[in-house]
Amino acid sequence: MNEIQEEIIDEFSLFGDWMEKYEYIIELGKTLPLIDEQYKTDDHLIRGCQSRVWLHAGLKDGKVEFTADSDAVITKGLIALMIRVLSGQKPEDVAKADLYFIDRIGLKEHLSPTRSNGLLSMVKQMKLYGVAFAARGEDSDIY
Amino acid sequence: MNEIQEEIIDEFSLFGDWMEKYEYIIELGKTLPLIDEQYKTDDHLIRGCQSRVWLHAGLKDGKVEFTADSDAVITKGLIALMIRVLSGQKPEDVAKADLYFIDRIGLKEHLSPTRSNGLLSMVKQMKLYGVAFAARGEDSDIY
Amino acid sequence: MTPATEPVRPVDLQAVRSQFPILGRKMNGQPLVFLDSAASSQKPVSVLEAMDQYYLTRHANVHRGVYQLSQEATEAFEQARRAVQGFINAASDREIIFTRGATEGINLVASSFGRQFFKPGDEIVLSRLEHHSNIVPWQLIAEQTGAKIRVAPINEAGELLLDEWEKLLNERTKMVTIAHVSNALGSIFPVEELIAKAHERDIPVLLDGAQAVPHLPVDVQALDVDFYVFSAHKMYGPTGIGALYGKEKWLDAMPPYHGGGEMISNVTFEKTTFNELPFKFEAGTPDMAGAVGLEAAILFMEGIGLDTIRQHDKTLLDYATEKLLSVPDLKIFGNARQKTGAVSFLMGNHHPYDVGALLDQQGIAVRTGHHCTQPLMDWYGIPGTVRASFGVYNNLEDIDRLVAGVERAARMLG
Amino acid sequence: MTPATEPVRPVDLQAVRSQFPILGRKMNGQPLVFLDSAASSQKPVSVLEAMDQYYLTRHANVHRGVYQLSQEATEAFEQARRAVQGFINAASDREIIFTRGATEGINLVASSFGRQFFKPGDEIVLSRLEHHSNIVPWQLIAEQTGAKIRVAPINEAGELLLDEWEKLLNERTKMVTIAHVSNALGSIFPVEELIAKAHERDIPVLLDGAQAVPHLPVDVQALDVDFYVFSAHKMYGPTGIGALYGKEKWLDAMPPYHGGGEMISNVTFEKTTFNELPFKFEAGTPDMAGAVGLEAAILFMEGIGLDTIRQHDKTLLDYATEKLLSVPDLKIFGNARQKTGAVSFLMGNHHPYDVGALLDQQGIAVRTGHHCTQPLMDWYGIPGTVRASFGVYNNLEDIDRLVAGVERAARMLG
Ligand SMILES: Cc1ncc(COP(=O)(O)O)c(C=O)c1O
Ligand SMILES: Cc1ncc(COP(=O)(O)O)c(C=O)c1O
Repeated sequence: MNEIQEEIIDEFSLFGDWMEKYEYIIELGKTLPLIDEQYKTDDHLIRGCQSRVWLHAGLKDGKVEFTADSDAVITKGLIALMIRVLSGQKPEDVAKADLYFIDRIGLKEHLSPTRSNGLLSMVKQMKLYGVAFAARGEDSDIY
Repeated sequence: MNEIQEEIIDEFSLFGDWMEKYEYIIELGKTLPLIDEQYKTDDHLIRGCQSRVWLHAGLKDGKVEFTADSDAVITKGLIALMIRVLSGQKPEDVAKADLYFIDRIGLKEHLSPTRSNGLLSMVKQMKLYGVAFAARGEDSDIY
Repeated sequence: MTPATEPVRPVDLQAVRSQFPILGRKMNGQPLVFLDSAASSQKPVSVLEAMDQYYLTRHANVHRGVYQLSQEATEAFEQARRAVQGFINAASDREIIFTRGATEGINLVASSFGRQFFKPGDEIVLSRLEHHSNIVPWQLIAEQTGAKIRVAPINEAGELLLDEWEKLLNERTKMVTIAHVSNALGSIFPVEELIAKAHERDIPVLLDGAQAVPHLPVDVQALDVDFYVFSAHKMYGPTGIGALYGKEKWLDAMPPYHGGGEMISNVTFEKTTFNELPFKFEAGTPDMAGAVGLEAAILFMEGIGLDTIRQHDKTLLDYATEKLLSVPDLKIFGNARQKTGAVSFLMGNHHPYDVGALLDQQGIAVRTGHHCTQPLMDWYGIPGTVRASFGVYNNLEDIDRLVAGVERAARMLG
Repeated sequence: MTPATEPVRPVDLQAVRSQFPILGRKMNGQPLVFLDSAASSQKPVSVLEAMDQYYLTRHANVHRGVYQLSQEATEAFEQARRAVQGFINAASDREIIFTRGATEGINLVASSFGRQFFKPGDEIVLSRLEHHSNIVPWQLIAEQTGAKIRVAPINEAGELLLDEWEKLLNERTKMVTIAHVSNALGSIFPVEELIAKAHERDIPVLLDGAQAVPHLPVDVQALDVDFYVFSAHKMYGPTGIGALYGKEKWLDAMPPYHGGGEMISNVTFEKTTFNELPFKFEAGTPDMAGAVGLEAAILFMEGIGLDTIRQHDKTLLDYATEKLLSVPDLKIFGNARQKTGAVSFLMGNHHPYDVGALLDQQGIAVRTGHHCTQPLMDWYGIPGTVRASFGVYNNLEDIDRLVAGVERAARMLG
């Protein structure tokens, strides 16, 4: 998982200014593995004050798979980054993941509890899924 | 009435420091024309936060006469001064009295609305009696 | 609000801005453009100095001290009350209650007036564009008393539909509670007319003046309004303080709100009697320094001149409206004929959060989201807007930066 | 409160006093002796600087801004909350609600807890020496819910009669609400024991810590107390702010108090849902600067050391007690074995107002009157007392001046 984080950090180190960085994030938003429409319900909603985020998790071949969506593009891009790091990992690894890349690519502020974009709650939720799958230990959907 | 005020101002001008002034006020407290015990009821009570003041007014030969009491000695002294100025005056004069002597003898702070000793309310009450007697125009007790 | 007969003196922007050192900050490498004064304004140095001065020379607990310092503190506090009285032209300082802000003022009236006067089936009339602070307190008391909330509709422009509104008034209406100025759209409501119509039916009116006092001269006696609330922090004053104006006859008839020190006359376990106005509604040690800061804010505004402030706001608003409308695909929400203080918009189909985040990267501080007016946003069918709002320290360059920033954001979002 | 094992560092009085320029004032021609900190303490310069610094560099409205400045303000505000959490060792910052002060904290609990849990015939147990702020809010909610107030007796020394108190507890008791430290007498109540006894019967306990936090280290988890309230302005912090601690399980179970911005999750006219803790109880724009000031006050106290503060207070109290008792005809009210912060007395038969006024002439600021504890004064059969109370800036000379002043007043009053 840390390889992926290093990869992302490398990618972002190429950007000269904030504009390029955000243009990339906006692009990434378009690559987000979208949540199946049937799951886009209040049950899957992580309510932030500003932008809404839907998240779904499943376990396949012992690896966690996330899909998601948001009504804000920048949020989508950030989720895409998070999913790139956490999807396809073992539940235990998701549960105890240290997402240091966020800080290193200069986007820490988006994960601050004072930013009400729902991202922090989403990371928490992703880790909770990791914990839950680790406890169950068989392929399944949660929620 | 202003003659009495000037008299008091003269008296107070003799004092060298606050101590002599307050000693005199405390002495004056003992000369206060005391309210008749029967009037020392809640009806005659002017409630200040700190010391209680009872006040009674009557009209005799066209002049207002005040009697009063308080549980604090300094308050009593100050009332004695007020009564010395206002008792024996015509109702109209009481009603529109300008008690400038208080300021001149350096006791203005005791009449401030921020001093909750009930003195300011008492002065208001005395003037109200003046107004009431002036309206009625015959000898009587009010309250 | 009467048009000035002689030309209004313009703001000396350099002098004013020098009172706000925070405006010199850089944000994300760019000079800060602060366009969120409707949420909370910045504070001039004079306000901070007044509070420091109070603490450094005159602080003690108020109202019951026999000693000099306590008397000076009380005098400072009561002088601040008289300053508020003068600012909104109340008849008496007994009608000025210090609160934490507009929200607490509305809660106080809703709870105290409501518990006294609302019966099951009674109605409270408000409008669709109220701030949550002027909705939720009434929902809470309605639930407790069985009263009901009736919502007056607005038109697309953000104006109250006067005829529809009037139809809501009837013998069950016990309170009309309405924004003087909308925080989300900037609309100024025709409050003189609303109050007159409500009074024809003996219905009291509360005006939520949170967004009005920073921009408009307010005269509660001329308005004949029953209750008026506002917050200091939106009018260059400190956080944590505001005022409630109430007509003496109402305040006298209302039961106390909080219990505690200051608000009592006599306490026994059998029976407690309450102090007179305004103290009856000010339980506990008040925020003396905050009151002094509010007074300083009033002096700051009066020093510039309320007409000048009004005129400057109009200049900014007109300029911003014109410039923003020239941006393709930009839609302004709220086109009332009478507006002040703020302009709300959406850029194409982009989420306001995206636009706000990209403006932030350019050093431009705007508010995005529902602005605590969810029912209004639901009605427009949008998640929220981007809102730029103005203080007396903003200049035309700030607007230019905003417009350029929005255009850039739009290009990036594609 | 555990006896220090190693010697406690004494206060560096010169350094401390230099933080309080107001102590250099003259009153009625005499250098000020300030002995009314229990009513409201003076503020160190560091507290004022922290607030100014907040306004000059970090102010914006909190919690909902996407932009940098709003985030910094939110961080400042939430950091202050964590400072309060640390100060009283709460388990979580979700359990810290900012209020205007102790009075508002008690009103919040009385109203919100009471409306949820009190039924006719239920009982609230408090003591005879409570401050009005811990009596009247309960009277108001008792009237609304049909609950009853039971008053625990004290002895002449100002100590709670534990056996009598315990007899008041029964299955109808829904709340024990009691001072941690008495403001009128200085008694420290045996709160560990009280809480343990109440919890044996599953009764929650609120402690009014207004007079405790300036003097004693408080650990809400060690106490296992259910609610704890205090005011910043009595512990070297600004006016207008304080905190309520509540166990999460209670705060979760209680309905919201005020309605407005910040405290909601979703608003429609049909149904409003509320935000999570602590925001559920913080309607409207909070007093960010006040919170920052409270944090600075905590840092000020911790900088000196809570043990040092406690020790210094003990020195002052012991010295004052000894000296005052040497004055003929002087009677001290409140001789509890455990005391802190204040000494209350009467000089012969003289009215406290007379003594206070003559002390004021000598530059000595003390409080006179009922100290918002009328039921206690009624029980003693006195109109009030003269109370000298201490801050960390007081020195033994202040006490000497007090005693000399009282003697002089006594001579004058004859
Ligand atoms: C024991 C006690 N409780 C409550 C209060 C009320 O505090 P405040 O007025 O700051 O709300 C005080 C202060 O006067 C007090 O001494
Ligand atoms: C129209 C309106 N009413 C009420 C409020 C609430 O003000 P405060 O949060 O200062 O109590 C606001 C501010 O957000 C507002 O804009």
